[in-house]
Amino acid sequence: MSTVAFFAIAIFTLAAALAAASFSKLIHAALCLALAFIGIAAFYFSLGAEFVGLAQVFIYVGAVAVLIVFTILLTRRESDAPVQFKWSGAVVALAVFAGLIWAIFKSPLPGGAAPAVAPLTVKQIGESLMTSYVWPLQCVGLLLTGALIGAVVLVMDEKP
Amino acid sequence: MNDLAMATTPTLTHFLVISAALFSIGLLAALSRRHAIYILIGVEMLLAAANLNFIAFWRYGAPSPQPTGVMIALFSIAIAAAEAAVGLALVIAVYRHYRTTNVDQFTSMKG
Amino acid sequence: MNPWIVSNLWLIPAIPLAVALLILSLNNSRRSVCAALAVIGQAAAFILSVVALVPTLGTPHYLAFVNFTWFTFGEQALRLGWMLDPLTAVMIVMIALVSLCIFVFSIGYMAADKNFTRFFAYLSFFSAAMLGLVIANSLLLLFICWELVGLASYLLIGFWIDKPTAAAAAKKAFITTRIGDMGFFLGLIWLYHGTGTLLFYDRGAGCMEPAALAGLGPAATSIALLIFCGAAGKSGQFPLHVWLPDAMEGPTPVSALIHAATMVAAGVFLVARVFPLFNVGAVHGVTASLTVVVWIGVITALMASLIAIAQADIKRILAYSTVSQLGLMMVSLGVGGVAAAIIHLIAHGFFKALLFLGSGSVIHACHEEQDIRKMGGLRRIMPLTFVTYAIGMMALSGVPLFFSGAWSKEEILHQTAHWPGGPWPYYLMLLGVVLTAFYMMRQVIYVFLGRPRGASEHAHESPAVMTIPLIVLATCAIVFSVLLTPAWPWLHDYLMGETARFDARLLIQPVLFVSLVLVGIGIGFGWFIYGKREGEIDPLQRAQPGVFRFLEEKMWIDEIYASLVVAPARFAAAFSNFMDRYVWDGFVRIVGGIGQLFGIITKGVDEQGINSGVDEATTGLRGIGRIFSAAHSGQIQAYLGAVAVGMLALLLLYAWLV
Amino acid sequence: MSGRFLDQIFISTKQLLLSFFSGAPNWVLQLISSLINIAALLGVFLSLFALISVLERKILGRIQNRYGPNRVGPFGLFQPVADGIKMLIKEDIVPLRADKVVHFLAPIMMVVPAILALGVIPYGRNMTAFSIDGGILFFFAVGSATELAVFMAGWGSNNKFSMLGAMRAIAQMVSYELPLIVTILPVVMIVGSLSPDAIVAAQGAYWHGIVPRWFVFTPWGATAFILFFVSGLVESNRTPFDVPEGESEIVAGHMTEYSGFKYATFFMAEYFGMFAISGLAVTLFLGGWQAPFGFLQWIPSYAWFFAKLCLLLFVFIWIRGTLPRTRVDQVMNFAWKFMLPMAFACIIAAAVWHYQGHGLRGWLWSAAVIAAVYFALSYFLESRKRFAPRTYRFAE
Repeated sequence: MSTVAFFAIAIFTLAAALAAASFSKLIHAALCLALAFIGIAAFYFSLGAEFVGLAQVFIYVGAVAVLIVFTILLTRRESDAPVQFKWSGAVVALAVFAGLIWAIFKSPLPGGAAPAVAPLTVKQIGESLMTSYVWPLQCVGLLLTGALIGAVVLVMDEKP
Repeated sequence: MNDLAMATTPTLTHFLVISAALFSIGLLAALSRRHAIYILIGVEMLLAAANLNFIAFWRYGAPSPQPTGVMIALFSIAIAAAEAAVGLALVIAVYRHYRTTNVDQFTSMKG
Repeated sequence: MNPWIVSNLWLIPAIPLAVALLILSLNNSRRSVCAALAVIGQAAAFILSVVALVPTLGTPHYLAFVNFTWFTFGEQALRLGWMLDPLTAVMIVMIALVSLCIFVFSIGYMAADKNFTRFFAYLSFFSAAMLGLVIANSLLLLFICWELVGLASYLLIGFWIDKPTAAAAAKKAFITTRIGDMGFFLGLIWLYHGTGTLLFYDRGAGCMEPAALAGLGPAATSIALLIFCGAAGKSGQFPLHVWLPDAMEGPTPVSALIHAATMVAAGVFLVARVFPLFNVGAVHGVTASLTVVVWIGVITALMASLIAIAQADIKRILAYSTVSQLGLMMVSLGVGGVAAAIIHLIAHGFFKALLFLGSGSVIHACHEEQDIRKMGGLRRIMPLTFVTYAIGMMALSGVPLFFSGAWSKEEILHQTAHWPGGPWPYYLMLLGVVLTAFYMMRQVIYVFLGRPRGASEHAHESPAVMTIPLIVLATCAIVFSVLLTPAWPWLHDYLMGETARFDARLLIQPVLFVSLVLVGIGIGFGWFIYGKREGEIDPLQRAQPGVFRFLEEKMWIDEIYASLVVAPARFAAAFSNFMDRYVWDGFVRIVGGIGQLFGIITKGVDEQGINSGVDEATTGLRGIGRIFSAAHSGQIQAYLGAVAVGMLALLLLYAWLV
Repeated sequence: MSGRFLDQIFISTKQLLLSFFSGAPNWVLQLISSLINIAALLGVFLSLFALISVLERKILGRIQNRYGPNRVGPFGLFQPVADGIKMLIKEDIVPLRADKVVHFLAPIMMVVPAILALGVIPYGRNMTAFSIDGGILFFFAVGSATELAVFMAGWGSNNKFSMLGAMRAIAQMVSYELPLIVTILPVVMIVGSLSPDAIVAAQGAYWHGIVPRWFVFTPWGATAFILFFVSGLVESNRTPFDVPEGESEIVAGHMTEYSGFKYATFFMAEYFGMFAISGLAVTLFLGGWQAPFGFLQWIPSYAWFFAKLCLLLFVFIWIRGTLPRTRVDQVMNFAWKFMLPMAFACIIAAAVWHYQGHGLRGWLWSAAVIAAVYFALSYFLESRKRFAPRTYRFAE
């Protein structure tokens, strides 16, 4: 993968993310979030993790973004309120960014291109999920079931 | 930074920087907006940044028989989905109660 | 190698468990579906149990087990397993059969209850736990099932939760057995420490096999006694027996299931299962731990028999009789008669379940009346119940030749008579036999003979769904005796791994005459005293009011506990309260006083000229408090920001250190 | 040999075209190859769209005992051209209070995933536009973006009918996405791959030389196929599940405020979605491009694929001409209470089939599983309040 493609995806992703963080209309922010996730999925593709990329698009764009816009719809009364921006948050975020960058450049990281490895097939992932990672898989299954029931209970009408 | 821009293929550092930037943008969204849904959007971005790191370290680290980084990213995506579902359900429940989604007004827990 | 059933033995408890869960998930209104499910599940378990019995019949000393690793804990692998040997085989068959009868009976008995389905779920759950307990090849698995049995019995005893006495009885049962289980758990941990495994049999490496036992040494006695604590709690032995009679607050099928056939048998079964542990270092079959078992059993058996004489509640009499029979089994275990104890356990399971179900039938017929003084003359009204109840009564009393109870009891007496530890247990047991026959006779006369009184006037025979289990159990109680006679002691030899031979000469034993005489004395005495009973006052009460009151009040053991255990606890609480309120608080006040003193001094200093003195300092403190309180803004973003800043600080610290 | 030539004629043509650029660097070659694929896809499916749109009107006409379009060209076959010209020159109206950007992007967002999804379906031997390992997952990943597009259309129009339609559409699409995905799992399980090519290859042989090994001929496959097809009807908002655009209730749902070419784009996206779902159904259950009988293998593989595709499209149209529209709550209840459990039953049945050795025994066992679940569901869903008054719930 060339640096050009990398920078193209990076600019796309970061721009979408920044837009998601700063657009005043909530619905635009949510749609930009979906775009940013597509960008991240492109990163996964470029890193050779196609399955994760597809899962990312599937789950975030197909499910989470839809959930978010639905929630926006259900809480619509507020969505056109005037923009309130806390600059303290921006300062903290910037400081964290600076700290992270400093830490990245201070730590000894392997340089150069990624080592050449055989592409990761879906079958391999499936086998890993069913052997070494079967317990985490079951736990995640339980967690998702719990989240499903919890979410339904939370938004259920309190009136009988 | 100069040698970064010069490299013909992106290195681990490239991805880490992008991930750090994404993380900070997520933090920005979570910290500086008053609408509860922005916070959730920010948190989703934080998780995505972490996932990007996992994948990058898996790709650039020493080859291992188990695709650990990919697995953790997958589980993390699943957990993020659960988090989004519950979080948004909470937003709706809170909205029904307070008739607002401005987090500055949820102050019942003020010490 | 192993038959199919050995590797699939887990199905036996799993089926009732699955049924229990299924019933719980069903709608409360699907009553017939639930009952059918429970009965089918139990029948399946019974059939599997019989299938499991088959391979053990062929081979003497049959022993098969399946072990597996539950989870690995660092270096330690925690292993569980199930096993099949004659002991397990007869226990599962007995439990499954008795449970099946009780399930069927419950359909009729609980027909009008609004929580019908929940009841069957609990029953199935209980049965699953109990079956799991007896097939366990690991003390840990046994303990898990043991606790599940405890939980199930708690749920079942307190089934009528809106009845305060039932709730109290459930709590009492749970807490009392918990005391014993504490000992059991300690023993379990000690055993694990000593042997490094909790599997009973593991090809020479199990904790009940000679290698491990030899390594235990003197600790074996202590471990055995600790485990016996658990057994005593569950089987209602002397210091911990108090819960069992109170547990009669539950529905009668529950009493039959828990307190007759199965749960109380768990303690006896446990001792039988870990008998090698008790037997470590035996001299002529006598060890310190076994002696304790014997004497606890003797005390329990006699005390319970005596109390039973003066009780008026039909189920309480049976409960105390259960306690006394369990004491008898413990004596048998203690004197080394493991097989005799198990035989009596099984025989007792049949006829005591029969008696309880019979009493349930009576109670049902008398509109939930349990006081035997208000019954009578039911012989003509409920002939089926009467006949089966009489069979149960004779089996329990030990009327010789035709009733299973007689042979098993005789076997125990035989064992006890030859105990090298001393003759007294034997004599006391003989007294116990007399008392048993006596109080059973008293009960039968009160309930079934004479003329109808009070509650029994409008009684009626129970429906078939209730009488058929009675008939099945009564048949078992009689037919079972065929396997027990000394002439052909099939069950005994099967348990001990010998081949039974028929020898008619052995049928007549000296002990037979002894017990015949004793039972005769007991029954005759009962007939003599109660046969022509008139009036409401018990003849014994008229004769010896003091003694009778003592027995009627259960020897004041509950009251003794109240004063010995509960009162000190209350006192300790009051004492702590006193200490807290007056001593420590006074101390705090003194410290506070010193502070105040300083305050006065500083105020003085302040008045001397420093205007920004104490007042300012306290204002400052309040301000600091306000600052800290402001940190708890309730604002989620503030918290998130704090986390981010904290993360940044950690990052910087890390980067600086590296 | 001529059969083989005919079968691979499109591949050969593409190779021929690529050979003109043999000197170019590798990435240029890849780019050109992709462009050829895309052009072919768009060409084929746009023509198919035109054809089907007129055929649908004609078939519906026949069903309703009338002629349908028959004025433009022979048998009215040039009707789509006329329609296209009409759509292009119509005025494009954007509501004043609309969210302009979102309103503009929605039709594009709608049609792009549908076209992308078409890319992973194998149309014939060696004829997959983008042959990737996780093709099925790709299909659904891009397909799930249409929900967002529907929402954008509904929100951007700033119209209550649009919003209602969008909410209905999203609700039913999200609900039916679950059975849709769960029903493909048995196939993926049996084949052991997410790649459409592998799935088609796995359906290649014939039982006893006669019955093709298509998954639709197994009990679980047949059930899964029916469930998949019904879910596909919902996903492409076709009758009887066209609740989101029910004319009599909410004008045209999320498309109310669209006109001219944007409306045509939505229309096209709906048809492309239909093609994609049908194509996937053919790939997963009907053996893809495999011939139904061994002796018919000389007919080119793509012909078989499009024959099957057209058959499914005909069923779509047939259903539209036959069934009335369902109610919103019925659609949702059906998804969660019947479709989803049945889809899970298919998984179990497929596992049973697999472990009983793919033979007659497996066939009977898995049929038994399906039947058991079906009757159990029928029993438990039999509701006593069938004729009770409806209760309404409103979104706030």
